[in-house]
Amino acid sequence: MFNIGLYHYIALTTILFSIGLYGVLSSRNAIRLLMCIELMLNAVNINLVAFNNYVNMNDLSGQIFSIFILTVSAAEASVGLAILIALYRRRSTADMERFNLLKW
Amino acid sequence: MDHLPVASILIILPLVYALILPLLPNRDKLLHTFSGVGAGLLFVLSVFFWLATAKHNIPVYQYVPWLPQLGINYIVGADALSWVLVLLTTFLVFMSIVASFTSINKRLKLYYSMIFMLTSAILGVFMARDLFVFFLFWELELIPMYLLISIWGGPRREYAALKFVLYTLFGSIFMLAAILGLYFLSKSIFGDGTFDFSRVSQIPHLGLAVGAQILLFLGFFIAFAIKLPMVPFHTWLPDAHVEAPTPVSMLLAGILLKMGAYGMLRLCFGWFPEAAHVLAPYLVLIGMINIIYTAGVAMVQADLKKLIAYSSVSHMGFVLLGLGALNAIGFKGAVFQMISHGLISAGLFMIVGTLYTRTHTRSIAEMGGFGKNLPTVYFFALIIALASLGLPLLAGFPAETLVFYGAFLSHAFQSIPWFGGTHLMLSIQTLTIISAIGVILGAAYLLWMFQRVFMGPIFPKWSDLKDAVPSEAFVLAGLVLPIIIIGFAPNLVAGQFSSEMTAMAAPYNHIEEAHNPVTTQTIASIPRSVIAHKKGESH
Amino acid sequence: MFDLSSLTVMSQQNLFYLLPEGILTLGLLVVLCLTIFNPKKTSEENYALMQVSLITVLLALSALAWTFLRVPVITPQKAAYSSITIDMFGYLMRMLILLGAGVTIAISHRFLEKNTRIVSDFYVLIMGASLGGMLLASSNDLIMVFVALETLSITSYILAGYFRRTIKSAEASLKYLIYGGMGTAVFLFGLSLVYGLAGSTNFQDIGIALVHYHGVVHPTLIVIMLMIVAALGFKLSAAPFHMWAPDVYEGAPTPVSAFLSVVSKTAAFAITIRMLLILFSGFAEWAVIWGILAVLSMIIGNFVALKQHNAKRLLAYSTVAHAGYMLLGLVVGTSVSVSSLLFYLVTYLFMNLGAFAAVIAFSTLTQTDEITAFSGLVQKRPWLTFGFSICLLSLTGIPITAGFFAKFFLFQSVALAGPVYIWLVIIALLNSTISMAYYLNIIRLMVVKEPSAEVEAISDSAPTSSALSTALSFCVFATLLLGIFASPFYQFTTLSVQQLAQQRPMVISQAIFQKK
Amino acid sequence: MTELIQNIWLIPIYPLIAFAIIVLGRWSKILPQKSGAALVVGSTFLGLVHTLLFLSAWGPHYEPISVSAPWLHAGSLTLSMGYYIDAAGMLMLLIVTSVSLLIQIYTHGYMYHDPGYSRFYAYLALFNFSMLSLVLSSNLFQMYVFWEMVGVSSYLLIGFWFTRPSAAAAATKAFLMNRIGDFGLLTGILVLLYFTWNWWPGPVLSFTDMSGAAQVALHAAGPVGFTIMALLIFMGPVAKSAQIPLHTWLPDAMEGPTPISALIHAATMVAAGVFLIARMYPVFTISPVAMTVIAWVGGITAFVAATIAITQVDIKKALAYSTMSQLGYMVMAMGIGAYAAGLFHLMTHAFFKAMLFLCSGSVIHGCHDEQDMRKMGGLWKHMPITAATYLVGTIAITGVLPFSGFWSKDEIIGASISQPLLFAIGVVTAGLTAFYMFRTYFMTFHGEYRGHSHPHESPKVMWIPLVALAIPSALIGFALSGQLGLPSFEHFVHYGVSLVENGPNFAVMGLSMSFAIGGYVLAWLMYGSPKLISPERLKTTFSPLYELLWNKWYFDNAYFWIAKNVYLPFAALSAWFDRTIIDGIVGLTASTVNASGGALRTLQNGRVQSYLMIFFGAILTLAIVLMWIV
Amino acid sequence: MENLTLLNQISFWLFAIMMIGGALGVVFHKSIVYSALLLLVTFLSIAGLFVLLNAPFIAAAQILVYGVGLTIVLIFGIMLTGDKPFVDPVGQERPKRYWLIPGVIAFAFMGFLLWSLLSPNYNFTAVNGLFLERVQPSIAETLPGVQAIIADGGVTHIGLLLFSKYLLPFELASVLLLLAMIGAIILSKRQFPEEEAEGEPHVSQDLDGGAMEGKSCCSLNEGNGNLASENFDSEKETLGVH
Repeated sequence: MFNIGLYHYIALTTILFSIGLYGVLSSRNAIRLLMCIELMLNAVNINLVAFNNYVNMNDLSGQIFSIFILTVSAAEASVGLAILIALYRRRSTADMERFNLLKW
Repeated sequence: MDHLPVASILIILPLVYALILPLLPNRDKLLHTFSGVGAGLLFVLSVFFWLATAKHNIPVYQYVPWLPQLGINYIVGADALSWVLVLLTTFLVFMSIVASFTSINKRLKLYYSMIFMLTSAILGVFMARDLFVFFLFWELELIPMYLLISIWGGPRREYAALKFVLYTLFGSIFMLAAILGLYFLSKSIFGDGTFDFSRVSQIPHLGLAVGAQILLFLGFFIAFAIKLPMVPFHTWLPDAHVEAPTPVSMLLAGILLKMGAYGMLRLCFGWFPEAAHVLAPYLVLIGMINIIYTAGVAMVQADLKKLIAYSSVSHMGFVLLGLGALNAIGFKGAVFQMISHGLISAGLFMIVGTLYTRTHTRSIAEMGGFGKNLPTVYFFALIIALASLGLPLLAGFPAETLVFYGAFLSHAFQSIPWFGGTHLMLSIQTLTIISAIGVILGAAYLLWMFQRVFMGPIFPKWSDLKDAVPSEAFVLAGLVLPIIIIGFAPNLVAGQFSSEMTAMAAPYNHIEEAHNPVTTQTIASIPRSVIAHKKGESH
Repeated sequence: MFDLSSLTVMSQQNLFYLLPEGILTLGLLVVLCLTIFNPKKTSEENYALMQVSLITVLLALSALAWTFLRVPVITPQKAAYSSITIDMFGYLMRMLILLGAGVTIAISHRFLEKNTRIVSDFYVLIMGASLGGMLLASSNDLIMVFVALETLSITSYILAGYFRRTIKSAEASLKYLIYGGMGTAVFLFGLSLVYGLAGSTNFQDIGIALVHYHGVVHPTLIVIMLMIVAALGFKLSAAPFHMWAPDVYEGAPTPVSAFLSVVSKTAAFAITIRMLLILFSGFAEWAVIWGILAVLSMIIGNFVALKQHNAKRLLAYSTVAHAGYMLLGLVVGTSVSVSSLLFYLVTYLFMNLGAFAAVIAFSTLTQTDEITAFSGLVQKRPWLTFGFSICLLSLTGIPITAGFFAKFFLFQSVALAGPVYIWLVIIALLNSTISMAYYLNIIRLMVVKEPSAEVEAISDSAPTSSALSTALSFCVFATLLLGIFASPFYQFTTLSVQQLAQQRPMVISQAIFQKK
Repeated sequence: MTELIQNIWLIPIYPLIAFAIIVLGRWSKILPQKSGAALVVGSTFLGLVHTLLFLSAWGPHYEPISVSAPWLHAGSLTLSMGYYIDAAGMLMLLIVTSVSLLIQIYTHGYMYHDPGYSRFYAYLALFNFSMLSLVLSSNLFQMYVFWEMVGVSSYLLIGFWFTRPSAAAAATKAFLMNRIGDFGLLTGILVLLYFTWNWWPGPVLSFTDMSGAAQVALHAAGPVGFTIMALLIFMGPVAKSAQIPLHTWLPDAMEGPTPISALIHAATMVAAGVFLIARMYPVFTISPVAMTVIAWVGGITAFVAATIAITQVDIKKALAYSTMSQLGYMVMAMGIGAYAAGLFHLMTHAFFKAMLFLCSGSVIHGCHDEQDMRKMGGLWKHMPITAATYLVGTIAITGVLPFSGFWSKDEIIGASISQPLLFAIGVVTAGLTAFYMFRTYFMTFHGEYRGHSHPHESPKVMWIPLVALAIPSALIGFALSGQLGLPSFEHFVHYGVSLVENGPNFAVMGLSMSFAIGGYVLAWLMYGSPKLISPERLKTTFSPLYELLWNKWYFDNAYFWIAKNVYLPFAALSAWFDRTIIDGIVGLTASTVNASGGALRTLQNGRVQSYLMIFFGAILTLAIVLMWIV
Repeated sequence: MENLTLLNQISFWLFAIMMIGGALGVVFHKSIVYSALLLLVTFLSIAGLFVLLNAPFIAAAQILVYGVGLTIVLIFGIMLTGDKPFVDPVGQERPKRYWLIPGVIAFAFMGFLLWSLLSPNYNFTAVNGLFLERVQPSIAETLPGVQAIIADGGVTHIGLLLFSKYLLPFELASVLLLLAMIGAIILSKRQFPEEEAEGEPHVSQDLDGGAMEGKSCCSLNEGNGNLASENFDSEKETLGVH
């Protein structure tokens, strides 16, 4: 149809980001929530790589940025799961509705 | 003598006492004597310094740069007006500490260190010559006062203490806004922002618009009005007084109210003459309300201390009246009222305190007929009550006279501009006359209280009361003596700051000349015969 | 085909400045190995490990001082391929972060002894987090910002959940992780858009690129700024983005709350100031957003704190409120206001750490931090009460404490920017009056009230850890003396702000700064 | 020696020194119990001697001397104090020193057994100090100062037996009533000063320049303003001399010990009002309206007081109303311009009224504190001297020929010829005076003794002053009437060109004397030995009139009503307003802050996802706000 | 040449649709396991996109790190925490699922972003065009040896940049991963029973009066989490203070 430009990617990342956002805000299961956070981070990755590709071909800082995002988000996901397991051992549930002990 | 930083010594000395106290062993007798002697020394020292400097008119001024980048420096000094209030402060602190020998018995270390911290804060306020230092000491006196009321106070003490602190703090917001406004103006006019009194006071004369002057005037005025207290902001005073222990309420009534009045005189009226001239009608109107309204409220009070608290609110209304008169007489009357009210209200609270330590009740209904078996207390109470009525030959009278004469002879305003361009046809003369009615109402509630408490048959319950203890008698005598001396020879005190007052009233002189009813040519038109008649009058 | 000499370019020039970070990493690893090789975890070893980590931090501090004195920074230089800048501002911030980390380690030891068996890993994480914070404070590259921010955040999530046995700590860390993850995601989206506009991740290049968009009303820029402000707001716990703070502060172990309230906030302020002055100095909307945030956090911080009955939660809201006061300096943006902001940050560090140290000391004695439990403490622990009261008074801004001076200088510089800003000052003052109510309430309880059951239960013999009491008295003396002897610190902050100003993209006219 | 006599201001200082000695001495228990009398009597005697020496040294033509020194300086206002002595001043000085000397001697006997003996003498000394200073004051301000001092000493003395609630209430009432008068005087002074602000050649408000000042004030203020000022100043004497609107304190003042009633509420203090009018005559004479008002106030007071005195049963209250009536005469005299006659009556009245009070004192002393005349009677036999002196006094006051009352009172009535209505009131009141005076005489001294204690003659120290006072009250009127070739009273005391041709006008005097005798006959018929007309029957026939008089023309009830239903409710309302409205607003702000805190707190509901919703919601709202603003 | 671009377009739309579908599946699918698998699908399609954006190394890394590593970790997580849909304790009505508000917020967020980034008069190219010609060589490129290597845009360039220009972030990332590992171990390691026996020094002070369900609810549904039930002493619930 027409040439794939930068705006396709930006549109794509925004949609993905919003889906991730919706997932985070509405999911009951903590694991699903972590997944949606990963989705959002991936959206940012696409964004960066797209910008790198279309805006500044000869300096791959965008891609390097996305590499760092890759590694760090993986670390974060694993820590997230560790925390979730620790919480699960205490509360034996992963339901986000139940994690409202600290309030007011 | 001039090389000695007199002002800083007087400010720092009480702090030193406050720091030494926690280290002393915890024996009550020792703590009492230490603080008593300390306060006495402070008073003697201040008198000595005053004599050494004021008499040889050595200026007391100290300039220490503190934070040059922001134009903040520690400037402290004392002119005649500050000296009078400093002496009043040290004297009342000495009296209240001697008074607390009998009325305070728990946690003395904390108590006395708080009192000394309070003293240094108040001395700091009176001797500050830099807005930053003034604001710093102004805020510093909050915490000691809070602790003094909330630990040794009466049943509802915490509510009263918190109310006192929040009220004053609320007021100091507007003061800080005004200070920063001045700082901003000084930045644009002098190039570098400054807080120094001498330079900041020049700003209004360098063509500051009257609107800005009024705004700054009001900024300062709200903080001082709360402290004065002025009527709409006065509800903290009765609570604070009723709950505070006797020596603390002596200090509160004796000195703290004067900080508001001193600030008004020096800052508001000293620096913003045009704004003062514009706002004078409203001040005098509120001053009059202050006197009449609180006199009415005091009439029906059941609690003795609350009655006296309202009476001091009513007396401070005279200060407003005096200041609103915008002439040297009014200013001097206001300062005189500060001093005499300081002594009188401290005396009144001392009387209430001595009664309270004996009867442990403050409601007037339960009291009666103390005159019989408390003769010394009766005698002192009589003199102090009469002084607070404004009886001649006692301290209250010269103050009230100067305020009335000053206000009546002033031409500050003939009518009060009210909303929508209408004018309230209340000239300063009519307002003074209405305030003079306050003198009658004041006499009414005070004498009625005196009659119910001291006169009449002795209640069986109180038949075994003992008369005043030497320390109480010493305090009462200490307060009554200056009241009588000032009453008999007011010029002794008034003379000290008269030049100061005329200087302060200088910017308002143009009001006097502008419209003076009896100009010289009217005298010339009086038929010669009458004047001649005067000569050969009673042959 | 690829001569390695080019790579060496980076080594000798920049390593010198990164000495403190290096020492910290080294210390980190040393403590880690020591913990691995002593499974017995007796209290003496734990104490020894604490001392090791404390020594590392002190070494890092001395290294910082040594590098500063050895090569005085007259003009800001770039290091490590300009991914970090070395300037007075960086030195000040790194010093604050190290100080915060050191005090946290000191005050946390006995607390951890009592509550968990794995003690030494705590110090490793603290050192890791402060390493991230230090690099964040001096970073000059988007990637560097991201990675440093993530080290700081991820270690904080773990620290928050350190007492994994207790539900509160686990829940706090989960909440912190999720909220933080979202914050990072938004931040990254914003950074990617910035990268999209500027084509480079280096601050200087981005600054120059963004110059073109000055004055242009541009939704993309608004989106970018909103996202970055949201993320930084989260890190600073500024008002609408502060929801995580009370829960995490209450749930996390108190030393962690202290660490979060001081180190992560200082690092966040550092990066915010850098971004303000280098990237977005020309944009008016930036000041408007921060203004709204400042007012909101002051109001929410003070109003909600009135109703709190848990000491840590109250301190959380107080940090929100203080973030609001500090942001005022940012909103005005003149060099005087930013330097007063930095001075406020210094005093804030001491008073906050002092307050948290006191809460820790109290909870080690009584196992609770309900405010009502504090009543009557003066009878049992007069010095603790005195210290805590001084810190609380300083948080309110009562004279002769540093808090008063800091607030006065800040409001003075804010008012200097123009009469319209005086309204901001009045709002701030109204809020600090309200803050008086709840701070004084604690002092009232401690000094005036009769001892509560918990206080009664404190046995006079109960030992307070020497490290904690030294740290507490250090903070209290600092709070008392910092105000009076403020001018050396003030010179330091003014110099650092001037150096920051030099790094702004040259093209922008000095518009913003003649308001100074 | 001569300049010692010259500085006449020493006279008030002697009692002040006595006061100080007694107070300090008694407090420190050095002074012996009953030494109060010696000190005070000595000081007053010294004052009397000093006055006489000064009078003799004052020289033939009695030039007024005025000396003053600055007392309080402020801005352009300098208030000063000093002494000013002229004929009227010398007259008052003589009266005060002589009468108070005798009364103080009498008090020694009367108060001997009272525990507050030395306190009483201290108050007496204080009173003497303030009264003498008032008389000698050189300017209106100084007079105002001692005006209030005198008010306070009367407060102290009325409330001497403060354990009795009625005495305490009477003292407060007296002081407040005087305070209202002082308020009027103060306002008057202020208005005067306002209009003559920088005209005063010498010290401000000094009496020497008063006439010039009056002219200037009239010129500046215009007739209406000037009259208001004069009436304001007149408010002072109205309160002090117990004229109509502010008179109810005098009868209650009888709660005080009898010597006080004699000294203060008969001879000296109440006369101060008239003295002030005399001093401020140049101001009053200028405005005719003021003069008529003064005259009429005097006249009405004389008449009303006389009518009330008829119904009184307490001997002291009767005498109090008679004092009020005689004061009304003096004020009327001043009002119609009879300056000399007013002062002449003041002098004669001082002597015989003091004596009458002292007689009533010895009667009460004799009947062991019994004051109700219905329980007395036939005391002639037990107290011959008191009865005799009382008779002399009664005759003097009614104005029968040889005695002093005739000359002074009838001279006033004579002078009031020019205003017929006042003349009528004067004459009728003279009749009434005779009636109620002889009524009291007959009820106490004639008939048989109705009380149940056994009265006895009072000791020597009490009846000597009685006799000493009886002589002047009998002869002084005649001596100074100008008939005996001695220089008449006018020769000494007159005000400039006397407006009314004075000198006894015998026709008028004869008429008023006949009225007096009529009143005597009526009293003799009702209360004397024949008892032909029974008072009870009269009471029933004229019951509404009797009720009116018995309730003292309802003044007291009116004042009490005003206090209770006007002032106290206002005070209660303002107290309520203060407590609920102003405090309410403060409390309201505090609770709103708290409530909003609570509301914001519930925002924190513990769910991370709702936090994040707020997070992104905030971003969106900020975006909208920014798009809208920028 | 044009079939190459055609291939590009087709594969772009293919990957895009797979990605969006996968993302929606992750969010809306009832069972957690399926959503994990769909996540894998999304990751792979993103890797494909990377290839299209000529970033082969990133695509490979994506597949490795996310596709393999993360998905497996998530599956572990699911296994540990039970994949049955949540059963609410008896008596407590199911809290309604929040879907309206998040939906509105997410949709508004997307709308705003799309409008601002893509709308014609504000689009990127208009802005970007302004900028394109300015491209400045970053410092790394100026280094002599580097010029040659950039040409092939491949992995060596990334490696070079990684170890020259971004060495510090790299080192810091390594420290970060180390710390994350320590943290994960601390938090989730199951202490051996005997160590557990002497247990944590229990800090049994129930903190806030506010949280009603602190104590009661946990003991209530202790039963249903069968998979990971430890031999904790459930009754000594430690709310713990810190």
